Amino acid sequence: MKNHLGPLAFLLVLIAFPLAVRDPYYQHLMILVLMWVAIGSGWNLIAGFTGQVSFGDAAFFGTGAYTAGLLAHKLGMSAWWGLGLGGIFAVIIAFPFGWICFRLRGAYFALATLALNEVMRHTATIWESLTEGMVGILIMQTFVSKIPYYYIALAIAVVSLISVQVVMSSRWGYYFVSIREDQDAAESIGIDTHYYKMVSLCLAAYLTGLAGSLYMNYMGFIDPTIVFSLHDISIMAILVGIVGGVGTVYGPAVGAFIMVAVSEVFRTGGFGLLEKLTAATGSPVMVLVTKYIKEAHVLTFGLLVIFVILFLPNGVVGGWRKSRRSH
Amino acid sequence: MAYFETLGLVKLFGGLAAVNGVSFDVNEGEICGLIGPNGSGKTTIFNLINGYFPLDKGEIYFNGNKISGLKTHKICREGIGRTFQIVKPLKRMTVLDNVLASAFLRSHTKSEAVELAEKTVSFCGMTSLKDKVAGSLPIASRKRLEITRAMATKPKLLLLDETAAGLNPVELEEAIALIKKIRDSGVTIIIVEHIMKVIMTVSDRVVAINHGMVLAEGTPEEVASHAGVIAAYLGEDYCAAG
Amino acid sequence: MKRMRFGVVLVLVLVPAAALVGLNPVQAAEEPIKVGVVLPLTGEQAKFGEIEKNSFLMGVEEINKAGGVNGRPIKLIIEDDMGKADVGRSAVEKLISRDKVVMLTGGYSSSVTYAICAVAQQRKTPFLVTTGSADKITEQGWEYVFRLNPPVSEYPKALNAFLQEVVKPQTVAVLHENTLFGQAGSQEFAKQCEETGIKVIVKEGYEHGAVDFKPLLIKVKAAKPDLVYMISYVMDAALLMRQSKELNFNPKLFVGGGAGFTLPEFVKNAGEAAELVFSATLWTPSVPYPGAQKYYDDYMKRYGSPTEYHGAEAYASVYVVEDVLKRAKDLTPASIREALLKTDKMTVFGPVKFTSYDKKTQQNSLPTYLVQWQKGQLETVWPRNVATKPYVYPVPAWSQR
Amino acid sequence: MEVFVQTLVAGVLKGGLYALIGIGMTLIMGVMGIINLAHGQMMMVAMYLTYVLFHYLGIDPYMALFVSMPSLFLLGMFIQRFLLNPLMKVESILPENQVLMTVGIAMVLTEIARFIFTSNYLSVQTSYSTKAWYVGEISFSAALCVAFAFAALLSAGLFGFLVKTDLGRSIRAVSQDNEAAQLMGIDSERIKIITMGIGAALVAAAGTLLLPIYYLFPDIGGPFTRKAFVITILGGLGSTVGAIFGGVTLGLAEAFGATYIGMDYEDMVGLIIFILVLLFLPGGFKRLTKV
Repeated sequence: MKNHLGPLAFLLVLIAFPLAVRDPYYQHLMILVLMWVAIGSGWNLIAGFTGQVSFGDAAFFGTGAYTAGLLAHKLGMSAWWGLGLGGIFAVIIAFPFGWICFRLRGAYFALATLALNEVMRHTATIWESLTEGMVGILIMQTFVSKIPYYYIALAIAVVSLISVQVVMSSRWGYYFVSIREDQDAAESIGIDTHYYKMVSLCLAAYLTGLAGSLYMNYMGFIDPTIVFSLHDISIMAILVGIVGGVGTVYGPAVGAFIMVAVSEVFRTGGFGLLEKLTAATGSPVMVLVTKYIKEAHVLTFGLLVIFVILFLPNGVVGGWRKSRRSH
Repeated sequence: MAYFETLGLVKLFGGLAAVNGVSFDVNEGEICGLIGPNGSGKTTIFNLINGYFPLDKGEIYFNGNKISGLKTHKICREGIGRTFQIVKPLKRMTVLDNVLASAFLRSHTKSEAVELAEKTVSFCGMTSLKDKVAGSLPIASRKRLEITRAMATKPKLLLLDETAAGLNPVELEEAIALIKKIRDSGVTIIIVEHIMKVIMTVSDRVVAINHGMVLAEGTPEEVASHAGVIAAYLGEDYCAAG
Repeated sequence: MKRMRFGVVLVLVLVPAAALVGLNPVQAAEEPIKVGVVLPLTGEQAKFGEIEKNSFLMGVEEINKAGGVNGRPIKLIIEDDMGKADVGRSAVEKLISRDKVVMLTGGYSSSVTYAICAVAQQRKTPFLVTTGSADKITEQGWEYVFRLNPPVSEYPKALNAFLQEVVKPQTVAVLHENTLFGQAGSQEFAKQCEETGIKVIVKEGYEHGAVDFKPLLIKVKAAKPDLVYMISYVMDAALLMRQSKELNFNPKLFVGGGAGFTLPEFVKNAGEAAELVFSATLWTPSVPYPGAQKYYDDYMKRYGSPTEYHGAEAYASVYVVEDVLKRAKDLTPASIREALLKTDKMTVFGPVKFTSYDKKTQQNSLPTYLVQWQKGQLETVWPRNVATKPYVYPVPAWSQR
Repeated sequence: MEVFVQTLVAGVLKGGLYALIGIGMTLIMGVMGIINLAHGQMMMVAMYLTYVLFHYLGIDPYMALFVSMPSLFLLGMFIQRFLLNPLMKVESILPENQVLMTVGIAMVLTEIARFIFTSNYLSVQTSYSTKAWYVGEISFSAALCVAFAFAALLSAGLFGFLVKTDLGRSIRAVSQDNEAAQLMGIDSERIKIITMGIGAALVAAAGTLLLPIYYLFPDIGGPFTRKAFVITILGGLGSTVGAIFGGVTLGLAEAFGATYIGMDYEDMVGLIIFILVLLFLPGGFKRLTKV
């Protein structure tokens, strides 16, 4: 129980956050962070814990988003139903895919997920009669205030973390990690590796699909290039997982915060802090630095990614075993 | 029908027969040694029994059931555990977690599994190492971990693949003791081993393999004095000269 | 290792915290009026974002040199949306909350524009949409959203008149890029064709950036359409024309449906294959609006590369912003909105006036033109009253051009 | 019939270009066992080099090969030496760390290009950019024919290099069994550095040959990276001849898909073939031809 005190305290802080910080800008950033916690947890489950690296999380994310969007657009239902169904539809995509593709190992599986990502994006683009193609799906947002979205996102993030925590301390968790560590050994001790990889993938797809539905509801507009984006969703999910900590329960939470917050810090030049400093000091070096960071924030960010992979290969939060010392 | 029985196992690799019509029986409760020179197909036979490779021909029966054609994990569920010649520890997990992962197979709840794992760890004499990370263990402990992990699946038949290779004399004695202890607990064992001392001391019966075929079968003494076996190990010339 | 992690955490906590604490806006006497601009400056749409950014900066510099808004300069705060809706939303939240801009403009891709619109409406901050062209954006009844450019469905207006009066084609092939612009535009065009009795025999999309259009063109050629209508951006457009010429494909006419066919880069890349190609367009430097050509020349001089209609939209936007801020009785959202509603301003992009029609509200409406490449020059050929040259039709086969 | 033949020609010629893009990747994936997601971006760097040489120094793209290939060779070596090799020494849970590193490299290369050249479309117009040869009604694009010939030449050369020279044999040894090769005294780190260099130089050739008939902007790399790994999987890892087969197969599949199904489906056809090959022909065409 002692282990849970820290997270509980942190949860209380998060619950109080929108009441303390009224600025919608920061609330918006936190909603994104919480959404990425769910996606990152999903990725971490299949890749970090089970060792089956996925480059195609966007396939599930997009399915969740489109489920919510199409429910509203085609059936006139509330897009909030998507929160219930988005994850399920993502699983419906994940299931046959995993069934067929889990005979592939390592990088080959990763490539297959990448292909799934692209196939889904093309399908959503071409199938105009269903998805409206690139015209996209537009729904009216339910709330003006960000606070309801914040709490829904928080609930999803907490559910993700708790389910990962629960799964990982159960039989499934041990099986997942065994598969990651050595698939042959896992088979030889009676683990149906194909089946448990499927379980892991479907759980991951569910969480990712859930996040996708949240995105649709919160942003109100989607098109195939946004939600099936290889770069902005799939790779971002991997970065969240890796930066935070591969195979750790709270890693994706840290990763999500870093990826969203740091990229925003770079994008805005430290929320405008750099410009203030430049104006205050008037030093030409600062002018140069500010100009560089403002114009090349993606470059800076890319350098950060390289740095993290080189020097923190298992992310900011350490490896699985460390968090299991308490046993 | 014997407790464990293989009938005409054949495995081809790219047209070459690695195992070519191997049939042998193992009786309940005995230790059966599998010997043969390098490349004679012993490990391949294990991989066939264990379902790691699909059989090209032949059948395997265990405890009255046909197990050939089943998936590896099903075969384990049937009660056949194995160790690997090249050890495959779950590196980033502790010794106890390694064992726990396999103890789940015969447990309904986690607490049951933990209990079984602790019991197995202490049975195999690894209690002092149980919180060590598997990747950090020396080779002898890794080999022992292989056995411990296999034992946690409560096997009726255990396949040991070169568990004694690379051990020093003290560790060797410990390993032999452990194997005997496992046999005494009621587990049937098939053991592949290079070190003759181990085979001769623990085996009740020995099957000699060469070129993927059974060369001789019998008590350790019978097989050791079999002309063909000596020839296979030491070369035709030695045999002719002798 | 542990110390490193601590360091990382420290940085992560301190930077946002410092940002939160230290940044209250400083009040000054001749304080500039802040206007937020959201554009894609990185990512795949960055090319257009850059053109718009440059045009915005050029425009605002001219305005401020001429005295700004009643003596106060305009300060544009340009934010990068990276082409992502969620980042666009972050950007606009920041502009409103932290920078306290009085109004917003910009918005390139429809997805980002939509995200900005939703926030602008919620936070009651007037937003002048520069580019985002999805029809739905002005169909939501948002009172704080105004759009300068026409919606995508209205682009082929001039072409229709030309087809009915002059060409009278029986069959048409429609090729389009799989983007919002391509898909929505081709649907609208196909619908209009069906209504006027022109048969659409091929309608096909392609992924932007294809290397080889020959398989598509071979098929279209075999179908023998009278007219080929293509919604493509500049480099795809050039490749399409080049490869049509290579395949000796001779329909009665080729018409481009996007801005792609009117750019200097198009004629440079397509070479002879550009000759006598028509295009429907909203804007070229030769449109009959005051300052259009001058804007084009100034841009070329200043940035060394050609601008196009997105740039003109941006340049026009900043002048509309100036006009609106001058007329607004104060800088509250309500007054700015009032002023926007009463806008009637001639810009390089055409007359700007926000009206409501069909389902749309606060939408600017602009005439469209038909242009044709003649001897390497882009000539406006339709409507007749503004034509700089008569159109060349029928178009001779490639071998005789 | 004309439609069929012209589609065939278009597919094969485009396939040649694809092969050129794929050869470098097949070598890198074969030897290093990693998916190089910066492959297209390296091609982009070569294209910018070619552009600069043409635009400022008036050097013909075909001559620019002599600059772009060595330059990218150095860039590839640099990346391997300082960014990828160090990763092999750090203990990490997922071997895919290297793949992620290439994602980071791709980001950095793209943004550096944007920083220097902005996002404008750039192109190189040569006399042969629009040239085509005709056989009856069927057209053959000159630049694509050259690219095809070059692809065949390079892959034959590379094949010879891998089979005949000591260095080539070492590369093959590392690709077959890294640990065994190290035991035999091969400095596998050095081999990997060289292999990455060669892979980069090969994709540089593709970029330089593509530029006259295509165009250039910083984000051009992504789609070509994806094509490259499809080709590699089709052809089989590490197989130069396989890359030609893979490239031509992809070219043909795309062309026939575009003509007979729809240009919408061009990419989809390639991806579906890719998944089918992954599943039913692991090892790609290499396994059928045994080359």
